[in-house]
Amino acid sequence: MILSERNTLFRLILIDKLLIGILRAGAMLAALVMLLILFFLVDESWPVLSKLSIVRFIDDASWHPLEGAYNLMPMLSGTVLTSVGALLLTIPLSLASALFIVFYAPIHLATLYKRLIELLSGIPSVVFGFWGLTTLVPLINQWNPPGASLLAAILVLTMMILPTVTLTAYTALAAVPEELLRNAAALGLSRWGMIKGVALPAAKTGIAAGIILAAARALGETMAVLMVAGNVVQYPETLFDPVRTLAANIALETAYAMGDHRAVLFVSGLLLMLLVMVLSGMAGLLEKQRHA
Amino acid sequence: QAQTKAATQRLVLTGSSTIAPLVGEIARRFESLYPGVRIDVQTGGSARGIHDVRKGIAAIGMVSRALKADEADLHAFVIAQDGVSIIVHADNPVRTLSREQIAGIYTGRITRWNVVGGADARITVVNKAEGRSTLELFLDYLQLKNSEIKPHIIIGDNAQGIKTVLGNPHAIGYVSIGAVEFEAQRGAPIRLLSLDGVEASVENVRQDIFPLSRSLNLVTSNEPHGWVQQFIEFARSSQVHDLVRAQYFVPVNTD
Amino acid sequence: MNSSQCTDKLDTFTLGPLEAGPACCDPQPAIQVRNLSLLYDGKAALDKVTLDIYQGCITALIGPSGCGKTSFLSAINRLTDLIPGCNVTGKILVHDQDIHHPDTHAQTLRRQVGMVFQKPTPFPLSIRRNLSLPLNEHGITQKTEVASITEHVLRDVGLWDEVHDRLDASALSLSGGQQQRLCIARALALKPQILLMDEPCSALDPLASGIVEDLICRLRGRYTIVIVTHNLAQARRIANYAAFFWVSGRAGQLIEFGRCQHIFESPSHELTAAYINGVRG
Amino acid sequence: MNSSQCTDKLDTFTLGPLEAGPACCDPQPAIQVRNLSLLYDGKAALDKVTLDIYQGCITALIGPSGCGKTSFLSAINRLTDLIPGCNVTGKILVHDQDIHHPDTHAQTLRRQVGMVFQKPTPFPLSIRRNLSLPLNEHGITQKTEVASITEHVLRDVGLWDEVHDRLDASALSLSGGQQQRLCIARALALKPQILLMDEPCSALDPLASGIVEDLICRLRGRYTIVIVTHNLAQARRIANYAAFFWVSGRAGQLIEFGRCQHIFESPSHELTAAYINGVRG
Amino acid sequence: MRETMPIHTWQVLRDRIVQFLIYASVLLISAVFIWILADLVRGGFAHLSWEFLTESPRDAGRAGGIASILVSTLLILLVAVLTAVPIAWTTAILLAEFVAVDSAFGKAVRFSLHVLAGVPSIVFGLFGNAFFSVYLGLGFSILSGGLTLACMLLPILASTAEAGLRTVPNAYRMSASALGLTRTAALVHLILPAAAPVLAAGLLLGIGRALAETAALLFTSGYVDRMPDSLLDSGRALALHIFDLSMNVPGGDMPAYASALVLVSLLLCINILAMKFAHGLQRRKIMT
Ligand SMILES: Nc1ncnc2c1ncn2[C@@H]1O[C@H](COP(=O)(O)OP(=O)(O)OP(=O)(O)O)[C@@H](O)[C@H]1O
Ligand SMILES: Nc1ncnc2c1ncn2[C@@H]1O[C@H](COP(=O)(O)OP(=O)(O)OP(=O)(O)O)[C@@H](O)[C@H]1O
Ligand SMILES: [Mg+2]
Ligand SMILES: [Mg+2]
Repeated sequence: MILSERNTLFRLILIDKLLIGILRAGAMLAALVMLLILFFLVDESWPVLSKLSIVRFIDDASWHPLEGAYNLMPMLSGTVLTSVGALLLTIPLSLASALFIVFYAPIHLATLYKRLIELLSGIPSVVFGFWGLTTLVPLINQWNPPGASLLAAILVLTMMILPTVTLTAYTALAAVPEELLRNAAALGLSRWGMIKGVALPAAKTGIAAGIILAAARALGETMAVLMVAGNVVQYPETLFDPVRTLAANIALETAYAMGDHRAVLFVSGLLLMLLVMVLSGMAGLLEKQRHA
Repeated sequence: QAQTKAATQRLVLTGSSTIAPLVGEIARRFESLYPGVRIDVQTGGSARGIHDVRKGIAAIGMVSRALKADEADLHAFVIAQDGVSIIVHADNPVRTLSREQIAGIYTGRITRWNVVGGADARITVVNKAEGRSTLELFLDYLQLKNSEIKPHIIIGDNAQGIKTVLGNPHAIGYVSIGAVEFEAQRGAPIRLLSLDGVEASVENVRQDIFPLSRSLNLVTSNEPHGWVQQFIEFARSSQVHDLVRAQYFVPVNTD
Repeated sequence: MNSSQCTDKLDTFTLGPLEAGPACCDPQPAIQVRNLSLLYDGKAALDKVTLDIYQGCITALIGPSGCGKTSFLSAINRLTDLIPGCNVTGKILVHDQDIHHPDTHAQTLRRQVGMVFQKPTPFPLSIRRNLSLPLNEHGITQKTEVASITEHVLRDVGLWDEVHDRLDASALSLSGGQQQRLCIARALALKPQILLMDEPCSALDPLASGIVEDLICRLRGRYTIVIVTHNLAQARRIANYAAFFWVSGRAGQLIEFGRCQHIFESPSHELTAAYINGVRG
Repeated sequence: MNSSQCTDKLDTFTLGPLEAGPACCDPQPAIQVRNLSLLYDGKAALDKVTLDIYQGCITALIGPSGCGKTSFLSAINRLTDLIPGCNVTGKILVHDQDIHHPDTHAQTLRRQVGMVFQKPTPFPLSIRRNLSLPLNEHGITQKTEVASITEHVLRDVGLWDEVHDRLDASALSLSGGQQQRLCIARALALKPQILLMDEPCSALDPLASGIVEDLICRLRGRYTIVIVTHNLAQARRIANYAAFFWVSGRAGQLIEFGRCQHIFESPSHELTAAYINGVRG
Repeated sequence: MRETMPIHTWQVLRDRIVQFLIYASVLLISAVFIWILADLVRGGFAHLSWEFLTESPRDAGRAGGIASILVSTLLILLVAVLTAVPIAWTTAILLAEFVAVDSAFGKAVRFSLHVLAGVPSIVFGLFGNAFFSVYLGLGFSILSGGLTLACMLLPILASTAEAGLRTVPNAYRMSASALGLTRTAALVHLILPAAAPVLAAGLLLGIGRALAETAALLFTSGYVDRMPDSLLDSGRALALHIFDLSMNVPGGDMPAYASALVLVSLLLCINILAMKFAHGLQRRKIMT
């Protein structure tokens, strides 16, 4: 009884099968890229990884690849310090911005300010780096030379990740159900009481995910930091000391590196990727928690 | 088909950032003489040039130093001479520094300009990043290892060194004399210091009395032939001496 | 009402004694609504509603979807302030005080007029924090006092036995009916005199709905309750008074108001009759 | 049923002649449901439902929210296949054919069993395209044929006069009631024998709701209709048979099935009686 | 009633203080960013001219314009987008429409995209150099740069597209299925058109990212600032040009400012377009 009067069924099923085949191929390719990247990073760093013990990257005197000193720790610390510093500055400022857009600003001002932040999120890192180089570094130099320093890197990074954190925090806050806020208001809560008691707790996983995302971005940021950080391989003692980050190191030396030097740079690339992967893994977990 | 076209008509040069601007100009003139040939000049440092030539990524490498013993497998062709010297900002009253003073500054024993007769300000030491031949030459001159140097800023190319010193009146750096004269000619407030009592100038490099000088080479992995040979010959010929001089290098005489 | 008096009352303010509230022999208006009109972005949603809500009674608002029942409730505790483009005209007196008078603070008004919404919306916090947050905000920060109020209101809504051993669990882990009772408890914790309820049972399953309905019945007498419901049978079961709204033209209007029996058994307006009998709406 | 036969029938398949369908003297089961259980992620939503739906009749499914009415409908045309984690056991025969038999293709089954959802869901395309898209997909691509079917089904749902001059306008520009009728037309265009309707009127205003209700009445006889409704008065007005579902324990169960009068006037189960009289639910 | 329940003054005070802090932060941020933008405009506008856009750079970029740079940038972008879009979108469709959330294959693909999204761009640069330039022998060329960027765009495009597809109401899929439509038909006729604005917005977002990218191109597309003849030529991207001018060219600040201004204006246009698309979607959502 269940029959189609025209035999379209076969065609229909074939089309679906074909489509799924194509889609699967595409997805396969996408997944492959990841493996390819991992393979090439490991392959290129293999010459040193197989030869040197891991301890060398922690224990060597310093980073002088041409003299066989491969300590990555000063650069790792530079990377972490710049990122943490930038986050410490960014988090309060971004939260304030997001709260301003969602709860404080009148609607026109809110859209205007949000546009500004969106515009900033699109500004390329070289432009921030360029601005830092021509404006910020000379300013700091007058205050406490040489200017190109941890502080400059932190400030430039802050400007770069601030839009990211602000926009994700905004999204998380805007996604807080209207009903929750209406309930809070109906209980006679003041604006800040509502924000602190209800909105922020409800949005916290989203905000945290945004912060982690920004942290990943800060760790991997290259050009802007390269331009303003001074790039001296050392553990900085003050905010005004120059530092070199892992990413900046790669950008600075890869073009000139060969042999073991090049391989060590790939090792630092691997290290960087591992660092960022851990972070984005954390973000993924948070995301899952939020949807659960 | 694009591959073969590229292989026959495209020359890739990589290597020293000191030579790259000069070769870029030479290449432009060469291209205008021989339409159909394209010459891509990529910078990356002398070591890079050697590496790429060996790997076949580049047809010609640019090396701003003499070849080392373990590089005897390559063929080198000098196209110009250059010197490297110390630079400071034009506002800096210091005119000359001894070898020891320079070593003192670069190893962090001397940290203020007034020690060497300058203003009362902290010295900002500008060093080059690992892998640059200018760095090797400089270290060689001071008899230092790179790990002994205590820099405040690390830069990549010559121009970046000049730029850094321009932006910081208390900085000290070292770059190719050619590059500095080129910039100074354009009015950049920058000064070369003399070394060992010899004034840093193109003229002194030509006369081979400047202590920190080097030859600028084009290198190939095989005996050059075809377009590669033509280009190298062109780069060494008197046809480009004006270009070499314009970049404040010293031309070689092949004639 | 001051705090010590409240604590006195709280002792009798539990599942048992509340069962029967005082009788409403001589109804006193707790809320007087006069000529209330309400516009969203210039479009009228309510048109000149005049109505008295009597103290200690349950008043049911009935009518088809979109006739402005929710809007009416929101106007009473000035939640309409939060909606951009919403414009309220007319006069509302809550216990003889004009709610739009400049001296009346929205926050104090809302403390006095509690509200419960259709969808149970506990805050995504622990059960305990759900109750203590509004208390803290209103200056009740002493730990023992907060704890005693928490226990009392949870007992009142019949939730104490179910949750007292997991007060620090997330409120979202409760079932729908429990969540709604928690929301009612939260509103009660502030000791309001008036309780507005916007379809408090409609998002619940029949069982939970029955429990919440029983709870509402038990609150009669102590609180002035205004409840919106689509369930006519429910309105009939629990309300003393009923107000019937209808959209005529573009805006919602009050068609008929009266004692529950009258509205359901002998409505004076034919629209009411049609609606009650399920012919329309 | 072959195509020529269909086109024949289409001529009489308009507003007028449809008014009265054939009488159901000797009910024949169109759908036989046997021991149907349905689980979402391992949690039962329907428990062992056994039921016959009679050909040409309107069967109303009633019961409180969450008792599994929608799930029951989805199982009949295997829309449950689309829900990950949904597991159906038991047997469903549509016109004596097991719908879970490997030879039965979901697409042909769904062509035969049309469905209308609670929320009107016209595709965001033109009115014409809304109707022609499924036709084209089922191999009916000839322009004149598509046009004639379009006109006929639009006439059937009483929409032709309202929209025939703007068939290329977006379907989203129609009012809610018109959209719902368009959705019904879209389902009819594929000439199904069975029509499943999930609260087709509940998202509409009273006026539109009345029109759609009339339309459903006019389809009786030609189609086997299963309709879910929360409006008991509506069920009473239009259905021949009624099935009452209730959640007992965790899962929904069929409590009572019978002719509409019986269910509404002399229910044999006390739960049914309680529900019908509005005491519970 | 005010006597019985006083508004606590500390509560009002606290609200005031918080509000002040928030406004102060916003003011600070706006001021700094307006400072940057003003600097860019002031520094770049004088140097900007028609010639600047239509001439190729001379004298290491100090003189001349950025025509060849713009062409290279465009070509790199084209390669990247044309490669990334088909792969990313098919992946997104598969993930959003055809794979159960918990299937192993879906999980694997999603995971790899997630990891890819976290890879720093300099690492893409390393990979691109090792794989495209050296291993595949494409050298420093627009092609290797574009392909490297394509890898970088993949996760961005895929995740925005997946999110976009998920915003399409499930009702469409249900109704389409209930009408016996194939999933292909539902996809082609209903879901993709409905998701088109988000897809477009995601695409623009990706283009914006690619346009701003520097680190990944450093070792792949190279530094050559001449007009490219073929995809195998090296070509300097605009962002890289700014980097080079500001870092390596004494006296290059003016053209750097002007180039930065051009780049920012381009990105601004793209952002506005993307917002327009996203906004159009919002309106549609309200309509349905
Ligand atoms: N925030 C708002 N902005 C604009 N219009 C609104 C808003 N809220 C409600 N309306 C409109 O005002 C009218 C009355 O809405 P209201 O929610 O008060 O009705 P209701 O009687 O509560 O309906 P329901 O029974 O569906 O809850 C409706 O036409 C509605 O569309
Ligand atoms: N996709 C789903 N995943 C998990 N559980 C579901 C899903 N759909 C429905 N349920 C659950 O199955 C049960 C029956 O749902 P169903 O939608 O069939 O009820 P209903 O009778 O149609 O209710 P209503 O009258 O509210 O439409 C409910 O408890 C519901 O929560
Ligand atoms: Mg309402
Ligand atoms: Mg349902």
